[in-house]
Amino acid sequence: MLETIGVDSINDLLVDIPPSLRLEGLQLPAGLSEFETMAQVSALAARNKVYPDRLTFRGGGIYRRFIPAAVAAVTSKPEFYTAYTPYQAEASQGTLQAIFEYQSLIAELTGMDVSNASLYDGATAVAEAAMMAYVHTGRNEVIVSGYVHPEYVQVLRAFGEGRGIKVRKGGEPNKKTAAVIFQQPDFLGLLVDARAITQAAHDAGALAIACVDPISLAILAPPGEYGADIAVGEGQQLGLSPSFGGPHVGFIACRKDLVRKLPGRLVGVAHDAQGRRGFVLALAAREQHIRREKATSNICTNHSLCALAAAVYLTYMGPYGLKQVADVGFRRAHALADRLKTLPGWEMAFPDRQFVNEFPVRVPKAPAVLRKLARKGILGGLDVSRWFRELKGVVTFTCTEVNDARAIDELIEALQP
Amino acid sequence: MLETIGVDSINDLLVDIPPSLRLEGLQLPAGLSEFETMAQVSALAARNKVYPDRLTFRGGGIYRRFIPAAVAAVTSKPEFYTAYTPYQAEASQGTLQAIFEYQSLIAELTGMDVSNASLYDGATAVAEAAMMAYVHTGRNEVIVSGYVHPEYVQVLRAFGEGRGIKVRKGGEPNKKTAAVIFQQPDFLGLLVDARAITQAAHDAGALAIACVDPISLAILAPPGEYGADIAVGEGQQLGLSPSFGGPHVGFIACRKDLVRKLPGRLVGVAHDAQGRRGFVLALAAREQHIRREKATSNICTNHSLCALAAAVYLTYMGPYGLKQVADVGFRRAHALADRLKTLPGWEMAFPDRQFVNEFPVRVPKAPAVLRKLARKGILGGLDVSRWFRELKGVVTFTCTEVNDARAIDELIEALQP
Amino acid sequence: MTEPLSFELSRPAVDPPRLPDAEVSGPAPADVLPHDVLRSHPLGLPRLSEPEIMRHYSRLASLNYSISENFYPLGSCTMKYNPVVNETAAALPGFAGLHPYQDEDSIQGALELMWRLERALCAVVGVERVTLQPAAGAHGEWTALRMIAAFHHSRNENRTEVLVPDSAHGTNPASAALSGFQVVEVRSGPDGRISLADLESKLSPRTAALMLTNPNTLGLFEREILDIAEMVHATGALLYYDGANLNAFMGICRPGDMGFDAVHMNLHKTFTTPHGGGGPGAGPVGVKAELVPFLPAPTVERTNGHLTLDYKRPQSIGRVRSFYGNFGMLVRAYTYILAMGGDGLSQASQDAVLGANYLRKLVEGDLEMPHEGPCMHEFVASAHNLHDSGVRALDIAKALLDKHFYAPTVYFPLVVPEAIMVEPTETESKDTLDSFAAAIKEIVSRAKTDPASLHAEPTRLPVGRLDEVAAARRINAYLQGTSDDPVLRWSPASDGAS
Amino acid sequence: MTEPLSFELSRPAVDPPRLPDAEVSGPAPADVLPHDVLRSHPLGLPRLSEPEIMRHYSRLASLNYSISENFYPLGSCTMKYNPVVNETAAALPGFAGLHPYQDEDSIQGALELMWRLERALCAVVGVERVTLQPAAGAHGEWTALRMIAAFHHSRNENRTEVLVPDSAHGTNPASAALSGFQVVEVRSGPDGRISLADLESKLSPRTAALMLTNPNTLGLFEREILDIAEMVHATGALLYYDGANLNAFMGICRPGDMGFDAVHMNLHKTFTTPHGGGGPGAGPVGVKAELVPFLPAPTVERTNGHLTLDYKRPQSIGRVRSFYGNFGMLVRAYTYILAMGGDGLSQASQDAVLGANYLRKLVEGDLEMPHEGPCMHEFVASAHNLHDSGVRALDIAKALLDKHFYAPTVYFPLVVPEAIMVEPTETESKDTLDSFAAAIKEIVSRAKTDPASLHAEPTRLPVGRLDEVAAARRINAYLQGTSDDPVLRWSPASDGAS
Ligand SMILES: Cc1ncc(COP(=O)(O)O)c(C=O)c1O
Ligand SMILES: Cc1ncc(COP(=O)(O)O)c(C=O)c1O
Repeated sequence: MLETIGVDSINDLLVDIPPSLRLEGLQLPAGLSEFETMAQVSALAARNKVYPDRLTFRGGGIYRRFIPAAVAAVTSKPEFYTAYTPYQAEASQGTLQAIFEYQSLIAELTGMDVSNASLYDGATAVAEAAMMAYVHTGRNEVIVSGYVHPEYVQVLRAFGEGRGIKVRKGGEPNKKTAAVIFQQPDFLGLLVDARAITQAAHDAGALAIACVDPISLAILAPPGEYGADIAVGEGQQLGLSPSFGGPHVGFIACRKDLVRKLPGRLVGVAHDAQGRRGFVLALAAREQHIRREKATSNICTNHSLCALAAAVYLTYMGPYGLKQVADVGFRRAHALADRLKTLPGWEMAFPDRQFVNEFPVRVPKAPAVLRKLARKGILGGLDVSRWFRELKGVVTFTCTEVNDARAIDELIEALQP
Repeated sequence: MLETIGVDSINDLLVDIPPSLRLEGLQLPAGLSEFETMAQVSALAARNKVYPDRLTFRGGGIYRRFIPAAVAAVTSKPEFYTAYTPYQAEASQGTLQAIFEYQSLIAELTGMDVSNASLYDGATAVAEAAMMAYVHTGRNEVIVSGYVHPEYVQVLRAFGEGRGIKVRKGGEPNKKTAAVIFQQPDFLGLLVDARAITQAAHDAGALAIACVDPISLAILAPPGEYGADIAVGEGQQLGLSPSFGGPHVGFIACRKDLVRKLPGRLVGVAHDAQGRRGFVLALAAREQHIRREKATSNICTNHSLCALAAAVYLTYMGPYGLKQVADVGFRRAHALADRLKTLPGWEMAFPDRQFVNEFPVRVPKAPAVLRKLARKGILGGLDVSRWFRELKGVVTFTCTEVNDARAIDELIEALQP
Repeated sequence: MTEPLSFELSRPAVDPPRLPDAEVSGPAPADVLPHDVLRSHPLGLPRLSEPEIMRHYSRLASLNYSISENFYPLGSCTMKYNPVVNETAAALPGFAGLHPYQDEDSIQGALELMWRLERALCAVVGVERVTLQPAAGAHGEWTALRMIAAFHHSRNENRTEVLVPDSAHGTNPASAALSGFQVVEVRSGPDGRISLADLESKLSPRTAALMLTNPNTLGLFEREILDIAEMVHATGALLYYDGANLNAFMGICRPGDMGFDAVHMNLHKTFTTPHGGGGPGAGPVGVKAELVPFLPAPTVERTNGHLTLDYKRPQSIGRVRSFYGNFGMLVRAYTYILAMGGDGLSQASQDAVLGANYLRKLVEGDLEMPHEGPCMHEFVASAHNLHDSGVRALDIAKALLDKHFYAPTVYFPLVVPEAIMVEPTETESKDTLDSFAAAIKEIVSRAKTDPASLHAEPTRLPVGRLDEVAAARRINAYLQGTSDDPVLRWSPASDGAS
Repeated sequence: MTEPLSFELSRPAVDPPRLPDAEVSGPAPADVLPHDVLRSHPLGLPRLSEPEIMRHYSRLASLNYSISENFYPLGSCTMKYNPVVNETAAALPGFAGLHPYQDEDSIQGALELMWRLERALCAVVGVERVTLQPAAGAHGEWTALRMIAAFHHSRNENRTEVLVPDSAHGTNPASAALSGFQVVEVRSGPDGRISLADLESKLSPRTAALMLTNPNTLGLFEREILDIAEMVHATGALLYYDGANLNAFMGICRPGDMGFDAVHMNLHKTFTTPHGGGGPGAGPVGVKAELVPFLPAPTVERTNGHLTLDYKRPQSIGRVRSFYGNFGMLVRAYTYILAMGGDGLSQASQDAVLGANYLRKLVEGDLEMPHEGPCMHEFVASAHNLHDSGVRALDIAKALLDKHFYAPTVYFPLVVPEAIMVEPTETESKDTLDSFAAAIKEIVSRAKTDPASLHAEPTRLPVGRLDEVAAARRINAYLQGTSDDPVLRWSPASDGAS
């Protein structure tokens, strides 16, 4: 090859690099065989403790759920996972149609008009939605109402700072308010009055941004039903393993009139000269590669493969399967709550509030209790006082279809003094 | 659908079944969700103790080897693993070509003219080879020379009984002998004089059947080089996990003039009307579906997918990779032998014999020693006295590229009194 | 697009894969082994990089049809959907990493699975015990016949014949012959069932067994099975069940109740272990009490929850396979049975029968139906009605390939001329059956208007109809020494065998 | 063959999947929740059986091109082979099953991996620390710019402008704008490098940073990088490195040594984490010492072998993503780095440069080369020479698809008319490059003889050229309320959106 190029060595191709910059090589160990590589990586994996699904009662944004084997069987197809963003539509119909189906599924689930192709995670989805509201309303304050996931709020703040968007915790919307952001169920698992919050936002001329748990939407009114303008959320529960927090997928869907402000990819229907249906990247004029500094967002690579997983998951479940999964979590969490509150000194932190499958309990000596559970191989609830000083001793527990009745018994037994 | 058929119920389609035979259902538990199914199956898996690769020094026909991730990436493609035997050649070129490549690789490795498409395992491969010799020579005695895998010999006996073939252990071939069967290296790991055995068989007008370790053939003279007539063996080491003994793959390859007596599938080159090359099942007139009771064997479903794994493995390794793997096992086994024989009371069982990467040691209180290793998480050698009374206290140890130098140190440490 | 062989893609410039070093100071082979023990010919394996290997096999994969992408109505093969969870289960490290010669207390989970699978299979077919050793259906047949031989032998009876219907699968006579029996063929009657008169005339004190599948390979239930069993047993012979067609009646009836003494099952058919392009499968054999002493060793026994491998079986026919059978396939089948449950398996068979009868109805106007229905889980049609057009069953098969359907089994069973044997299975939807029927209709109508176009098919696949006759001629030339091209393997001489 | 949508394949007859029962006596939602909190519209998800789902997605998969099957010379995207072992590593239960809110002592392996990956990335790019939080390149750019803003702010400097070359990727100006900066464009000179004169004129006390990639998007090394760095630093601004092109010079030189203060890396380009059809990726950002205080929290710290998450970072810009980034992608990248080692990474870059120059040489007779070589890991050609034939870069792209090659990046960078940006990567063989060059040659020669045929391509794919303009018109109609067909999603109204 060097001969064809007409040079003697690779160095002749590197002539533009100032000699003072040239290295002798990298300060890294020499390469390993695949066997040795896996041995090292496996040794690291073995230094983590993974709790069994059924004995995991901790949520806080990442949940253990049954993942059908079909999901990995699809996402592990090299044709999907080793393709690039579908720039050449005709050679990328597999990815494009899968995203189109994902968009349709998310729109259906949230009751909104249009979903985008995916965002990085729930946190950046909240931030992007706030950005949309900022641009749409021309106002630069967003209100975070109630217990929204603290890390989402942190990301929102970081995003907001760049654009000069103020993030206010609580309070009534007013004419400076671009949007009111709330989480349903909230970070503690409690239901908020989504209708009232939405109404109040609209009354102030602000948008209502609902951050929702996708599985709960098989039970709860979706944002579209109570008039929210933008629905966002974290899609991890839709067929993705916890994986220490990522990669998962942020979803965002909105009303028709906000579509031009949506961040990221959008796939739409198109046809060829013979009238055959196909799918293409659509409304690209919103995006960075066309609009550059005027784009709605800077996002380029997003989370397609995770969106594919979510699409397979939702298609596997279908309407009745998703309802079943949501119902089972609901029933089990309520049964668990009933038993936990009978433990000496334990009480529901917000006894008047409703919940779906995660709920806050006030626990005497919470850190010690959780350590004790860990020793018994149980990943107990999440101590939320870490983020909220006012919630000292409050621990949220979650149940899904993976926590069978015996697992609940085991938890209760392990908690006996 | 019932309406189209013109019946009222499924029962109307079952009218030919005598009513006395009809069941109310099966005496089996009701079905489970995929999640519960996996929970139960995983619980069973968890009741097995799996020793780490590196601390497994037991062989005896099943070996721990490095399996490139590429192997499973290929064999887990549904296009391969959910296809049937390639009856319709034009729609099965993937499988057919892969088998053709496998046949070519095995022929190359063994130095024989032609390999078949696969057999069930090493044991049935030995038995099928004996059957070929019986038909070819018209003689009904086979000699098993030296330490051939005892389970292979058992299977050979069971096969032989049907056809009236006598299996003799040891002794000189004579004019009743259809074949002399030997294993190289033998069951204990020792090298036999393959040339001399082959010569003696030929001198008596018998065939020489060599049962070989495929990886050793990167080092050792292959059967084709010393004139064996049929080469057989177990292909587990070519990219297949131990899996409690199966499924793996038996290979069989032979000289040109025996090809018509080969059992099982054979793939050959063919062309279409446009001259394009393709692959088809060939010489089917040997097989049961054409020849019925006159077939060379009854085999139908064989071990295609395992043959595919072996093909990917051998292609991944290439000539130098396979040599490297064989060399590493050789060096480590010799280093281990040198250290084991210095342990008090330990000695090489056959100090004058050569070996490749498995070798027999005489071990004081062998069962107790092996139990002690097991307690320390090490799968020590194989106590072969279970099969051979004369080998009381003899344990075979094996090393491959998975047993790194530190693992060998750990073994030696664990053996200190 | 066809794909070059790996040997043709090989490039000397490719580096070998990175592999561990010896790390120890042991000698190299050439240091200690005598020269004549060492390989002298260079090892001619291809040299490809990992990316090239993956692309090569990806392209090969794309040349296949499979149940994961295509309707695969291969009669007698039960190509039903293979649930992906089976694969997840078999890959669990607790199974995949298990050495067969570990101590018993470290393999309790594996033995328990085998024991439970054995119990479940006993319940499905109605037998006393099951051996899980045989690796495939044919292997199971042979194993069962060896047991039957041992049984007669133990009673000092010299029975040398095995009766096999003319509609039987080729493995049946082959297995019988391999087991040392003479094969005597029994004819089918005009209704597609075994002729009782012919059976009567063939039964004798020499008869060791009758091998039968039910429903038979025509997809028809042997209505007189109870009479047949009585006749066979009356002569002192045993009745053997070829379980390839078990998918027809799980939960509906059981071979054991019909009088069968030995039964093989194809886990790769009825119990959804994947076919792998021609295996591996698993062919367990179930037996009634009288055959239990002859089961291959070891069996799995369970006492007080502790599982053991029992090698002490003095009357055993011995061992039919190394280790304990195709354990990985046993895991898959057990996973399937757990997920389906008794209810699911019964439903599966009912749906299989429903689908077959539905499809039969849809195509009965297009193809000849040599036997009256209803059928069970499959049916055999005939292209004999197209004889005048010159269109044969093979042409229909190839034309179906062009329509993205795999072809039914053709020319089997041998008792039906131009046989087209269709087994849709329960995992196909009505839509799929409808579109398959529509394809048949189109092809049959084309047989009448444009038969030549059918002889030319397939045209949409990577290769057209391959000339097996010419291939056989070239193989002959090689075997007879008149050509250097081995045809059955790549060789540099044949320049890519092209 | 196109494939119906899952919604169109939906059948009401399909049973829902078997799922666990509640097993406990907790109340149902409707028992306790007020009516208006409950969903009232039925959930319109499709209903397919598992076999149907698997077939559907198998068929969709077969409509894609991917690096696993096709040469994918997408400039700027570094579509190199993704080793399968990466996937095995990320799927290890010890990683995949880990909850992000477990106690620190139960996640030491994960933190250790992150720590080691950070050290390795520091070594490759020459920086002090790296944050692994950003989920992609653009996210990393924005994260870095937030840090740069915080840096200037901490020094009480009010710097409002970010300079971006006209050849920059669209994410650069977008990220700058999102971070609150004004974007000022810097022009490229005739040699394809940034114009120092123009840079000089744009630099000012308002300048917060210059964003640069090197080699730039034309594949050319910015020869005067040391001067540029000096100029930028002299005004008090910082230098930002867009690491999309890092594959050009691992082990050859380092952005840190060139004077870059912040660097993002695309693990999904340089470090072989798969692209997933558009993500997930990972966009870690490395910084020099002066920016370390501003890194997102938490960072991973290691003391005496014990690893902790450090949240106490008072000057931190905060958090840019939930949890700790795309951990699964970090596992893959770390696995790759371990396997390659320092030697392997250096070799990779050298091979990438070699391949790009070789391919450039092969096609330089067919396409215009707007800039002189040598190039680094990619090159930008132009189809401008075909202008008279009416053939455009897009036509060449589509014609390549018909030849089973994915197309290069076209119309980027914007500074080259009819740009065709080719990045072959080091994992392609010479044979592949040769056949790609032959394809280009054939297409270009056809441009001269039969340009119309090129406008009609692709013709061998499941669909022909799709009309994006008409699609946009239909979307507009929907958004403006003059049509009910949402175009951007399936709806029953649009009857399958067909
Ligand atoms: C009726 C019948 N019997 C026996 C067999 C043999 O089974 P196997 O291929 O598993 O050996 C088959 C399979 O093709 C069959 O269809
Ligand atoms: C030069 C350049 N910069 C930045 C990016 C953005 O990276 P990402 O897509 O990961 O956000 C890309 C990727 O397309 C690129 O090519």
